[in-house]
Amino acid sequence: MSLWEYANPVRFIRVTDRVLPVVAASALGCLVVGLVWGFFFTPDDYRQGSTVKIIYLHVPAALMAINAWLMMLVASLIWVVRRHHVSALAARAAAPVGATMTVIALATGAIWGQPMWGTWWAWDPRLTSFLILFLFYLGYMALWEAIENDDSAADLTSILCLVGSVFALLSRYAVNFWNQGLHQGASLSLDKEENVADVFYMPLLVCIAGFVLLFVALVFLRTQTEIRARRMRAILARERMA
Amino acid sequence: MRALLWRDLALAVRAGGGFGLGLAFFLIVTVLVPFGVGPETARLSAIAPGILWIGALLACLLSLDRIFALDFEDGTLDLLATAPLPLEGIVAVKALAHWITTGLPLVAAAPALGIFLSLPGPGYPWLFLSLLIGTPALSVIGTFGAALTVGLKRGGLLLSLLVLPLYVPTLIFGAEAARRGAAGLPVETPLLLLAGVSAGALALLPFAAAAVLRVSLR
Amino acid sequence: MLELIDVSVARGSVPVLEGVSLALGPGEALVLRGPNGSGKTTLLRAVAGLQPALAGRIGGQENVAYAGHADGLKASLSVSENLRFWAAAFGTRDISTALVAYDLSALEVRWAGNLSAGQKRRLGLARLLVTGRPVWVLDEPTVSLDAASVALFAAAVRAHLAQGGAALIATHIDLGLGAEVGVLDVARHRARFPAASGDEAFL
Amino acid sequence: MIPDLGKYAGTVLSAYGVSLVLIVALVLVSVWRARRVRAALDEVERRRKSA
Repeated sequence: MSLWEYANPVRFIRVTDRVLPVVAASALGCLVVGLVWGFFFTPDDYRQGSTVKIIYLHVPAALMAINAWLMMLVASLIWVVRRHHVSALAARAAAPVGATMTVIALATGAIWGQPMWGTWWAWDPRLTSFLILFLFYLGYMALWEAIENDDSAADLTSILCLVGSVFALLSRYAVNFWNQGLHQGASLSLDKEENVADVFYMPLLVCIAGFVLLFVALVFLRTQTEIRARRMRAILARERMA
Repeated sequence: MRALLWRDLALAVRAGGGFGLGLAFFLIVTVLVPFGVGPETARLSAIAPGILWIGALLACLLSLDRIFALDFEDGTLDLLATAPLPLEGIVAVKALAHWITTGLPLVAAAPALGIFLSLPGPGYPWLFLSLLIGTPALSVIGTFGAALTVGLKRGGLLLSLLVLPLYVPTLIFGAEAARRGAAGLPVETPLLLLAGVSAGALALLPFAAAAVLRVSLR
Repeated sequence: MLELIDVSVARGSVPVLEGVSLALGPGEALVLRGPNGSGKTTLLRAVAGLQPALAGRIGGQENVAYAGHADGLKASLSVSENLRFWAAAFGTRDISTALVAYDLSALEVRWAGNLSAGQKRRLGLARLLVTGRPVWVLDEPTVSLDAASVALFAAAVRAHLAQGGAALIATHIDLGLGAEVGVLDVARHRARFPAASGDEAFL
Repeated sequence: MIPDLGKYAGTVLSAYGVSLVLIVALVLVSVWRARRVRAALDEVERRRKSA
């Protein structure tokens, strides 16, 4: 109850403890509403039949897979510049969530692709990019696990995240160059003309909101866990020295 | 700096330096491919550029952990870090030494190995050129990965996991250039993009690797 | 030439020493003492600039020539090649003085891998002479040296001090450097229980 | 109750199944680890206070 009381990790835990139930509940609410709406109350697409219902999982998961990496990039930058411990731990906490989202996007994509394109997997630029993104997540998490000293791990993973982002972007263009694909264009864009039809649009937005809230809730919870684990390691290390 | 380069080169070619291991590995991988995919000339010549690029990439990967690990174990890295040389320069020289001892022999050997895989005639110069442009990027990206994993237990496997995704753009542009060259198509675009990747990696990654090395040493 | 003001150092995020202040001028030497694990190596690494100090200021880092537990020798290079490399890395040329001072002239063409442990250590210490740096920071320099070699080392340190150099040495044995050499017992600077550290925010 | 999914029923249901299983597993693992770490830290804190 001394330094700990005033240090930032404590404030983070105190604030998120208050916010977490609200975020988690609204995430659950949005997901249930969006998925039920999408699954039961939207028509089939005239070309894709009922498979269009997969969009309510596929698109939000794919969005979060990328946004999770962007969040890690921002958090890594904050750690490198401001050396804010919570930031480094939040990046660590977000990585498994992002990796899971990538797997969901890939799995639903494969399941969707099978009847539509007649194949589970094609080396289409988008699919390939997500596979590469998944490899980046794996490397990032493995590096965190491998380094014993927490501050060194934060430094090294941050730099990996920065360099990795550049190379991930580069890979995206390289893959585009390498193979023009089967995948349809962006499902969502500001240009309304190109969007998916309105009947699918509203439940999709609700699902995206649900995935975003789910991500936030999970990152809050996991960051709390990382802070506590770090505090425990610090105390135990101190006891061993004493 | 020059002394460091000479020393690294001398260490690589002397007993126990591991010079030539990468080359032997490249040879064996190339020779194994026909056993895996069958001996038909048409099939082999279609995949030859890609196989040669992947073989070179793996051979390069094989020797990455030696870049810093040996110097770390015997304390040389600590002493180098206290020397009046910028760590960025040390990293760049290490990458250059790795390229001269590993990348350059691979570049030279690749056309010869192309014969085994029935690489089409017009492909040889482009394969050579794309490897010549691309392998420096492989070395410097690998040096960054080696700096990340220096001093870690089981660093070798982790190193592969970290470096291979970073190799994707280089591999795509390099193999694409070689493939288009072998098919008699224009190769300017992929070659230019490959050169861009190499130049960018050479310009920026030594700084990242030096930053990483400072953290790893403390 | 070397000045530490209120320096704290940590090993693996756990602070081990705090409030260390010292100053070395030309011709001065200081011996660090303290039990194993008390933080001597950590302090010396911080002085050499290999790890950041938690707090305090270290001045004169650019004057430091550091010698740790490992000698940084390459087994497949000869004695003179090893020395010449370090001379080049520190921007000097002459290695003959160092070879003579540590009685290595006869071994000049021998591969470092074929030297005995004591001979390797002597070669590692000879490296200090080719750096041309005035402040020697030495971590247990006499490990695996026999009595004659210790005498060589002590003579080299005395000569270095006489030429206006300085030395900060962590050692357990008496080097016979004379009465004017100060002794700093690091045990008195041991970090108190809740102190500032890398994990400060978490404690 | 279940809408008519036509010939793609298996496809749609397996996509939902896989995704929900993954999400639920991620949530459960996160919550389980949060509880475990929290309990362990409380234990350490108590020991520290009593010592």
